[in-house]
Amino acid sequence: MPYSRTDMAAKAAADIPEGWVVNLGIGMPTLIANEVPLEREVIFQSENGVLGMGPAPEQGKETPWLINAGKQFVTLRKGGSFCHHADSFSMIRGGHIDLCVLGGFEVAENGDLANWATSENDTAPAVGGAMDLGAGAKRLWVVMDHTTKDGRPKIVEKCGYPLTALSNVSRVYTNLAVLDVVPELGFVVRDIADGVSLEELQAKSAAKLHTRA
Amino acid sequence: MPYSRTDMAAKAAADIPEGWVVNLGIGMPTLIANEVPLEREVIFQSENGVLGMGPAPEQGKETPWLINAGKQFVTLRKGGSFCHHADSFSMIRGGHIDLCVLGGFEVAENGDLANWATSENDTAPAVGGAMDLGAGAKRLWVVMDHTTKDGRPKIVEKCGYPLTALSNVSRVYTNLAVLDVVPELGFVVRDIADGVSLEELQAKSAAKLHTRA
Amino acid sequence: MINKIVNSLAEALSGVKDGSTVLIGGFGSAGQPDELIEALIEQGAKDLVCVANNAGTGHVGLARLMELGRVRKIICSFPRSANSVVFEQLYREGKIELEIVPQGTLAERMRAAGAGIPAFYTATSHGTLLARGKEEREFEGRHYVMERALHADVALVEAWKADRWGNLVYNQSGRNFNPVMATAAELTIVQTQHIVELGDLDPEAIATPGIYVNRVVQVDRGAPWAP
Amino acid sequence: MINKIVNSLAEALSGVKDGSTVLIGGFGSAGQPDELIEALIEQGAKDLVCVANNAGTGHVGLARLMELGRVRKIICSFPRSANSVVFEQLYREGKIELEIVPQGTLAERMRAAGAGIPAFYTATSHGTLLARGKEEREFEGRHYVMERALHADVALVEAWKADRWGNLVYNQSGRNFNPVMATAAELTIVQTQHIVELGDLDPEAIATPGIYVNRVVQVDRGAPWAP
Repeated sequence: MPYSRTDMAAKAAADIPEGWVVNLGIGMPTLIANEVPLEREVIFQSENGVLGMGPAPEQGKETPWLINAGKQFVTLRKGGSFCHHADSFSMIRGGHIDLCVLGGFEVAENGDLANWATSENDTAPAVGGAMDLGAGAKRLWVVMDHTTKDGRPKIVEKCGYPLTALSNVSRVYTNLAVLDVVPELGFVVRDIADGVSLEELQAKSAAKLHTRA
Repeated sequence: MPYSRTDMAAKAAADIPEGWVVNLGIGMPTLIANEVPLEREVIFQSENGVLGMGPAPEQGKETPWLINAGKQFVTLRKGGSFCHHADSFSMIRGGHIDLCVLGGFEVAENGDLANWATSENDTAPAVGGAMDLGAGAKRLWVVMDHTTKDGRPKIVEKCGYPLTALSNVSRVYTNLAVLDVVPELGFVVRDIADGVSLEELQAKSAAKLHTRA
Repeated sequence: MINKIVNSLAEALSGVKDGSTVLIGGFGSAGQPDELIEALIEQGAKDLVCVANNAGTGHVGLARLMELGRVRKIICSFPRSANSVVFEQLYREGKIELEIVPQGTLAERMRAAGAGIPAFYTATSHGTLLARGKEEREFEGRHYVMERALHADVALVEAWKADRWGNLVYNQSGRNFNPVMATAAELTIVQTQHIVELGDLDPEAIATPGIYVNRVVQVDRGAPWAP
Repeated sequence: MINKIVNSLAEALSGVKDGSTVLIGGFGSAGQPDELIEALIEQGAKDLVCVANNAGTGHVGLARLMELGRVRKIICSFPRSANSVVFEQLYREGKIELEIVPQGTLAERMRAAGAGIPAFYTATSHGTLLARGKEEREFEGRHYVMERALHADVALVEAWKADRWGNLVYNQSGRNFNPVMATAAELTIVQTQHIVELGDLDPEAIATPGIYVNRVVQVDRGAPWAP
């Protein structure tokens, strides 16, 4: 049975140790925060100058001046702080973010990520902070479905879509498996959903999947 | 009679309008602050992250954590603020300081300033923030004696000492005169101390002095 | 007495010229200087280059300015939002230029403009479409792209509190691009919810010192729950 | 629970290796991490490259470290102070290397290191002795010098208040180089006068967020009149 979105978020969350500073991309990655218990102190950063985000506010307690990069209302936990955009991206681009988790269109076996434009002729693609995060975070993980809605593999030998960042993805959480991306080797299966065979997983991937010896 | 140090500071101070942000170099330029009345709001900046310095503190009220670039105790006036060194030098290097007043070894008729090293072989000359201020402030004035103690002119055609900043000095206050430095022309006498003749001033200068028509 | 406070939005926007590059603070609706944008629409300047994180939504604010044909070019990181209908139509029709800049590079280019740095190198966008035509260079085995400072004529900023010297503090994530933009423009115009006495802002907490601010106008954004 | 607070100066300095580049905060005696410097002297690391605004005064602190022959090179803007006797003698005898950097360039080089910028251009020092051997380049008719990021192994920082996440505020002009240095080092070690509970620091006024801090040690600098 494939992992649900919550399963995928929970799997990624379980791999985040206390003390890491983590930036979660908009969409599916955002769900990860809900799966990290507050007592495990993980510091969530948002590009718009928020360090130390807490859970969503109670209804009626939202403030329009406190949002995350996905423009959702958030809270600040004790120990959190605000800064301006250049300082916020200094954290990101200077290599001070332990982990960034992004969504993806494709991940290649060399760690390339495509997640911002669907073709070279895409009119007005929106990059946001994805290229900064892709190039700057200490670790880059991707959370995405294993294939597109019409069944095309998103795990590929070489990205067909325009790249976001080169060679930086080190792990992918999909609805079928968790894959490491190992330099000089490629995708290595780390975990696989119950009832999904390695053959099926390989068939739904457009790059060779390795298994640990 | 030559201007005293206080006269020189007062002359420079009189030329600073309300609202300017001003950085004063260590030594003689620092005296200028005393000659600007508090009700004329001039905002004094110090390289070490102090914007809006007030007068020296009363005796016994000094705090070692509040000093200027010359390491003298200062105060902060209402409206003042603190920032870190990179932000402070962004103000300076980004062209946001209306005026910087530095001391000088030599000023040349093209506006070059030498004020940090006495020869190319100077062992361990100390530059501090002089080159940043010289290149970055909107206006650069110099306050210095007209000649060295042994009578050598400091107003010159071309600096002999290593340069601090190129072509940026626009006015010089000396103990004998106030000189403008005009592009394509050179030194123009703006004011001259009582009892000092133009001939004497020219004799004590190693560059042509012009007078206003 | 230094007094940067002006009495009306019209006065705040006076003198903005056709052809200006205008920085617009805010991220989402947080820290967005809505009243100043409306006042810019009133003011009439056209042929503008607008710099903002997004390309406007709905038919108000920046989107309205574009719809009126007053924006020649937009420089932003994320042009396609949920409701960026005006931009998308103008862009399809070839009636507006677009420069997409990674969000961090956008912030850093303005920071560089404010700090006297004409150009810098960054790893962001290396090897991507957005690095096309840009100088690349290797430092210690890693590849970087050269990016240029982004200077502007005008910055529109939303602050939470201001004093007559133009010192500013912001409200939580309303800070975002605002302090950076304030440093990069010739004329920085601020709308603030509160005006306080000189000396009332904590000197350790002033996020934008008045040195970067030219005009301040008070507007009521009506948010009783905010600090 | 994240807890960056350590119980002794020895613990704070543990593991500093020979050959390290060490950033030392402070301007004059304001914001200078005196106790951490003493602890570094105790700790024993040698062959150090020290980066500070000055080159030490008297025979204490950084000057003492140099006098003990532990400093291979000093990078600073103002080596010759009123009482920089140790440095001057070592330098005359050829026993210490010196790199003089304009003060703003020094700050910006460390800021660049912290911000992922390997190199940038500045007008400062163009046409002077300090630009010798550096790449120059013209942008829009003005001349600039290329400067490189200055990374370090260790930063020694003096703060006023800190919490267990390593969030810091400074005391007035004691801020100076400290926040910039905190961003540029692999290991940032902080001495603070006060340790406060998490949540006690104003989130709008935190000058160094804990992301840049590894270890915090409390020391009493005895200044009852300070805030």
